Amino acid sequence: MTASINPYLPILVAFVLALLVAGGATIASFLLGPKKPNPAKLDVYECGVPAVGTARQRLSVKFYLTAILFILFDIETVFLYLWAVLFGQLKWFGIIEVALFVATLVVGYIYVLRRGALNWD
Amino acid sequence: MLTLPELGLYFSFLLFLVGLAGVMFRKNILFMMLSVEILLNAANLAFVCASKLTGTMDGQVVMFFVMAVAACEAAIGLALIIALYRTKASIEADDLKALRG
Amino acid sequence: MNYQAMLAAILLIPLLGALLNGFLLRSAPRVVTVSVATLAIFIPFIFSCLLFFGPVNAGEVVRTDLFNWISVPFQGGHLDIPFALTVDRLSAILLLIITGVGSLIHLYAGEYMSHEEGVYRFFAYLNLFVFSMLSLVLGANMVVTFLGWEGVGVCSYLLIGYWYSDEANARAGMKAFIANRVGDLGFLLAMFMSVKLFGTVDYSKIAAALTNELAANNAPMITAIGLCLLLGVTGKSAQLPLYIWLPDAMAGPTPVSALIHAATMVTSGIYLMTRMSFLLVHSHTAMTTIAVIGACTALFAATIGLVQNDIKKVLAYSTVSQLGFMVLGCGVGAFQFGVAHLMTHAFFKALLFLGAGSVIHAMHHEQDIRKMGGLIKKMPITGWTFVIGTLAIIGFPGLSGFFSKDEILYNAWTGPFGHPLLWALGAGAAACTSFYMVRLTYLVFFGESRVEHAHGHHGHGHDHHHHHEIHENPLAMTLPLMILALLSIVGGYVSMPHAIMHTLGVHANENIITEWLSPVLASAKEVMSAGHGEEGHGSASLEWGLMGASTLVMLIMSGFALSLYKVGPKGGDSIANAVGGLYRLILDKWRIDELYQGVIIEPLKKVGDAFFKFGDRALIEGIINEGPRGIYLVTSVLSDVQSGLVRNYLKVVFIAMVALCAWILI
Amino acid sequence: MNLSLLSFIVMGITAVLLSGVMITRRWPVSAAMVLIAIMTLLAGMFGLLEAHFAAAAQIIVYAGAIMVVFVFVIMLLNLPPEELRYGGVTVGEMILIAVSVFVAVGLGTKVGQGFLTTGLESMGVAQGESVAGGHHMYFPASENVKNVAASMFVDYLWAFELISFLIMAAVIGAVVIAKKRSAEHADAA
Amino acid sequence: MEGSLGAVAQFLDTNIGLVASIGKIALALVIALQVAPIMVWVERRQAAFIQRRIGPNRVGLFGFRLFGLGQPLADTIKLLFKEDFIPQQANKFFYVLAPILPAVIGLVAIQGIPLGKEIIVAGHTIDLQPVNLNAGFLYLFAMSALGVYGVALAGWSSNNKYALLGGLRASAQMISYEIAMGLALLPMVFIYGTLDLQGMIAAQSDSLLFGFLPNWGIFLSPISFVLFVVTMFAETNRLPFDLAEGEAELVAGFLVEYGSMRWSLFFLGEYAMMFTLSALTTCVFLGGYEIPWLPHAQLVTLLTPIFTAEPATWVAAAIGLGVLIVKVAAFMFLFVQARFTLPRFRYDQLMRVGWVYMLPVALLNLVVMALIVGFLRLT
Repeated sequence: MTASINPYLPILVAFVLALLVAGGATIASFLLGPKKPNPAKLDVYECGVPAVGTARQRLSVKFYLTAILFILFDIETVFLYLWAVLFGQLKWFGIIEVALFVATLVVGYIYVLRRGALNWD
Repeated sequence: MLTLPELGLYFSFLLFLVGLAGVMFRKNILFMMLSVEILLNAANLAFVCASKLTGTMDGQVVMFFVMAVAACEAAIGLALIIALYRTKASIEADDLKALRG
Repeated sequence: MNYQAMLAAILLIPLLGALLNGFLLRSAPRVVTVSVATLAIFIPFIFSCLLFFGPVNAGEVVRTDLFNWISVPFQGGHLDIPFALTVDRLSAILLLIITGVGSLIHLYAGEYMSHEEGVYRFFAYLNLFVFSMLSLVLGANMVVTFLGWEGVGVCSYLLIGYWYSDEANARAGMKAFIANRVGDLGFLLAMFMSVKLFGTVDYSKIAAALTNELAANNAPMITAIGLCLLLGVTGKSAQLPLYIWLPDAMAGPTPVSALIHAATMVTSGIYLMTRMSFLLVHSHTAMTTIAVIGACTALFAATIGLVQNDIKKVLAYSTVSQLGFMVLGCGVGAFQFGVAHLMTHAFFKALLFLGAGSVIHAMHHEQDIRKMGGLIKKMPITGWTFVIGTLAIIGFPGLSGFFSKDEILYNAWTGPFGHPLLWALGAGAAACTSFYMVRLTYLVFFGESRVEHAHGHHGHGHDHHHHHEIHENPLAMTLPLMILALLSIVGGYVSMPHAIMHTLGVHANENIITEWLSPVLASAKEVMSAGHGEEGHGSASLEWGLMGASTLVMLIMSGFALSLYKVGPKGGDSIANAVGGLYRLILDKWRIDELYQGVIIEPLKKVGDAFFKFGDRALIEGIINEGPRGIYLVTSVLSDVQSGLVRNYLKVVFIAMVALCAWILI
Repeated sequence: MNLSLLSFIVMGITAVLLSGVMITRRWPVSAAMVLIAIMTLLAGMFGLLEAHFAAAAQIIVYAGAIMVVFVFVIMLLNLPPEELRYGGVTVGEMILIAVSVFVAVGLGTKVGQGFLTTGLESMGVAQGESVAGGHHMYFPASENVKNVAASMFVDYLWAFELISFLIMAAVIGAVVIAKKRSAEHADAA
Repeated sequence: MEGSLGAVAQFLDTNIGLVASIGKIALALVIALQVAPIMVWVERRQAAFIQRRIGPNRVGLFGFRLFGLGQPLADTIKLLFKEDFIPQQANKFFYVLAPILPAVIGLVAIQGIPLGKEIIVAGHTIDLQPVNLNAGFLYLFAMSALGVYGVALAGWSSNNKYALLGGLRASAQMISYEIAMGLALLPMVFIYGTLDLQGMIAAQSDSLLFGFLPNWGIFLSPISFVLFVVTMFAETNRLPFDLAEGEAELVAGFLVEYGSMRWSLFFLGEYAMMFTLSALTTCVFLGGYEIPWLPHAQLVTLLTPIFTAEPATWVAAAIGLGVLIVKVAAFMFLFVQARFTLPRFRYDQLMRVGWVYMLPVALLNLVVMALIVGFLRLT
């Protein structure tokens, strides 16, 4: 007899336990540690010199472009996983189908590459 | 009798309502887009519930398509937000009515 | 072997070649472009041979349905038009011609175009043309054929205007396109009428549906379909009155003239008539009209050819004239000899054009025969193959043209729709053909050299050989010539006349082409023999007699031409002066272009002007200028709805959703 | 009431409440984080509905990819917290809200009676009848991933191929829009 | 007394699934929690050996030095008693939340690893994978995908330029390599035909390749293995991909404003993730808990005469766990070795490697493997 429970239940249990561990460590450190704050300690760390300007400034758009490409290829990967589990049943039909799918995305990828969106310099 | 898919459909209705309220009452495009994500998630939940309700895979497959569309929407929408913020230094929806009739 | 797949491959490989050359290999070296293009025709040629000697030879009809193309509800049922390909004995012949002659011409063109920049465009068009031509020939229904029919028109337009920077070339392309459109209208109408009458456009289904009874009950409709098809044929196959585009089409590169405007595209009309023969023979009117138009075109074009001085123009009018022969053959009910002549003509006319191209290439784009002469010493292969081509086209006994032309002429007299008058017209055309072809050959290749050595610097500044020594072209150009010459010699034996067959002791009922095409033409034969009691009213003696007559005429006219032009191109001046007015009329091509200009184009322009004045200016601009005021009134109300605020738009979504759910509740 | 139904209800209610929290946040980062939590909860709900692959994809794609882009954009633009304007609700909007609350309550009671399940049966919608038609599931119900794959790659073949074009267009579009004037802003990093 | 014992037995019998599951989770948690301190010590010792130093070797237990194995314990105690302050400019809530996220995710992710095949207790067969979903190891990917937020949030909430840039760089790097990671494992999915790690391990042990090699994924698709190991380094922000926290350029990246226990929670998460991904590699490419040339079933049959039926499965499971840990330890060694051997990439090089080399290579590998497997299996 196989002991069966809902497969998602262990995740919940693990989550609660992990939260206990991580939260417990945080709280324990909060309770156990000394409390001697001073302005220099609480100030922004900027290699010892007084902080110049704020951290709230706009950053390069390249991070965004990277993230964009990431979601689109992530979607692709997820679709491909679907195909991979059914590789044996879909046979060459599936391979061709996926080849077309990937080829289309490669076109987009080549465009991005040519456009220099991935050049971090 | 209370069943999971039916309850799920109801939750998806509620989520949709809240999301729609978010899109309607927030003035910031970023928040509007986040609310749109709620709408899409509500739709996904409805699809998965329908899939369970009818015992077919159609709902789940369509859910993947919705997901892909959502990804594209987020990509283009956020690109627009960045472009807008650059040119107008504002992403308030009310400032953008160039298409006013 | 999977013949269905092979059939699809035959069609698709040239398309692939066109796409490769057109999109991917734009910057590839010339060698790659040419090899891809040639292979894209040669591989289908191999497949065609396999099909030809395999299932087609065994009498099978190979058919493949690629996908369902058009599906519409029609007359209570469904009109399904699949993208279906089929190859039977008729299309197999054309298949071999298109791919076989096509590969030779591709090979030749690779060399011929060696001085051009960006030839990928040329070869992409050429491959696309072959694709279109193949879908014309292989289509199992009229719609697929029409696709090819339009496709070859487009490719022809693109290739005529290949050197589009020259306005004359662009105009020639447009002229061809417009003349073809008129013909295509006929084809379209024929297609619509057959859908109406038979509920299908599939050839085999039409053939099955067309019973004698149906034909008798719908005689006007059948005649109308036949005449509309004829209109299509006159457009594509350059018959009276739409032939005018073909001579101008010689503006394109010579390989194009050889492939499209001599060997393949212009013969598609013959193919179509043969394909629809089972229908045409039901209408006496249509058949007679076809025969008369064919005979008149043959003679008419031949007369123009007599006086032309441009080597390609002569060949162009010769093509029109030979096409007239084929149409005549079809019109008198001898479809198989129309096809036979199509085949032999494809060989020798391609040979002649390629030979002419070889000369033009060697002469650095000089086309005037008055500036040539004596070239046979410098270009022996080109010269002698050209001579063989000439002998074939004028019907020298034993060569291919002799057999196919004589069979057509014999049937023009004796065939089911034949008449001695038609024979007379044809014989006259043959006589003219002998004259102008011998004139052409002699002036170009024999006699004194009239080549001007001074002319050589236009357009070839980058060439570093300063004296333009005329010499034989490389093997890539002469090899096709030799192969075609061989085919021009032996190609005619498929239609060997009865009389000769009996003399030679060949004991077959029919000659090869008749035997080969008998499955295709069976129903047409049946109708014709039913309508006329006995098939043909000829005899061996009549056949011998006609043969002798045409040979005699040929010899006389050739001799006449030789004697006249022995002294050079001025040899014909005495006769020209004697009939002054007529000469100038013929030289101006019977002033048909001017006639069209005056009778059709100018009035059309006037109508256009009128439409512009009253339609565009008054009506449309009036609406445009006045309309907005009304629209403005409406929109000023509506625009308040469109606030430009996403929020307000979303409220509509909100209301709709809540309403939907409320509806579920109730 | 079994454990999965209970957890489903708890997750659903939490998700709805969190979505309410989300739309009233002032900081975009907070809103995004709450949204990630909502998506994770939804993934759990998918799991309980036995849509295992959907659950995994929900986390991988939505929570792990789409939201990353949101977070990136929020951090890139470093938007200040937004002042909420609650005064903007008009009478019409009040009516809308009232109606929707009414409808929501009404639907809730109906769902409590299980009207959909019985309704579907009475409408004659058979279990396991694919909308796209043709394809029959040939894997046991426990093989959720294979079933989804079979449906997608057989029934929804064209949609699948079209999605690739959509994604390609989105890639190109996003790069074009976002990178347009980056030459002038290259020093912003 | 006997009645209450019977009640406990009854409860255990009916809820064996729940109890066993909690037991498995606890086991995995213990392993994950041990990894971080031990690895810190290993890194320091190994670094010392590489650099010809001695390293921490003093702290021992009860007067025994044990090569300084007491060091981790001392470190933990030190960290616990350090001052725990929140910089005033920081966003308090997210500043506190940020380190908890990676730790929790790391500890939850490790539950997806099969620690052994199965044990039989009182007639109940217990699968030794704490979380065994239908979607298989996509669970691990999902968890790894969520790992980005801890880093990004830490960077953002610290409200420090270095931290923000470091956090964004680290998250951009993680997502960039996630694609190649997913694509690298795709061929393995269609080679084994399953997403289930237990199934993959079974497929690797049931036959021999060419008659003598274990049928491991590393031999079936070596390029996938190389790709995966490289992306694994990048995913966990380890050298040579650690420039998000590069000391020279960004002081310590997103960690700059963190100290005491919060700081160590990041490392707890990082090491747990390292362990998880190493174990995933082991399961997919190196046969998991299986001893090469000795499938689990055979091992159990070998052990049965010695230990009788049920305990034999326990012993076999313990051996399997040991084998798994040995294989993972080899990877951990590789991690540390790489850290002190390879120089760090420049950021543009790093992104370039990810997008311009890894991704196309992964796609190409996918195509080639699809064709090879297609020809071998489908023709």
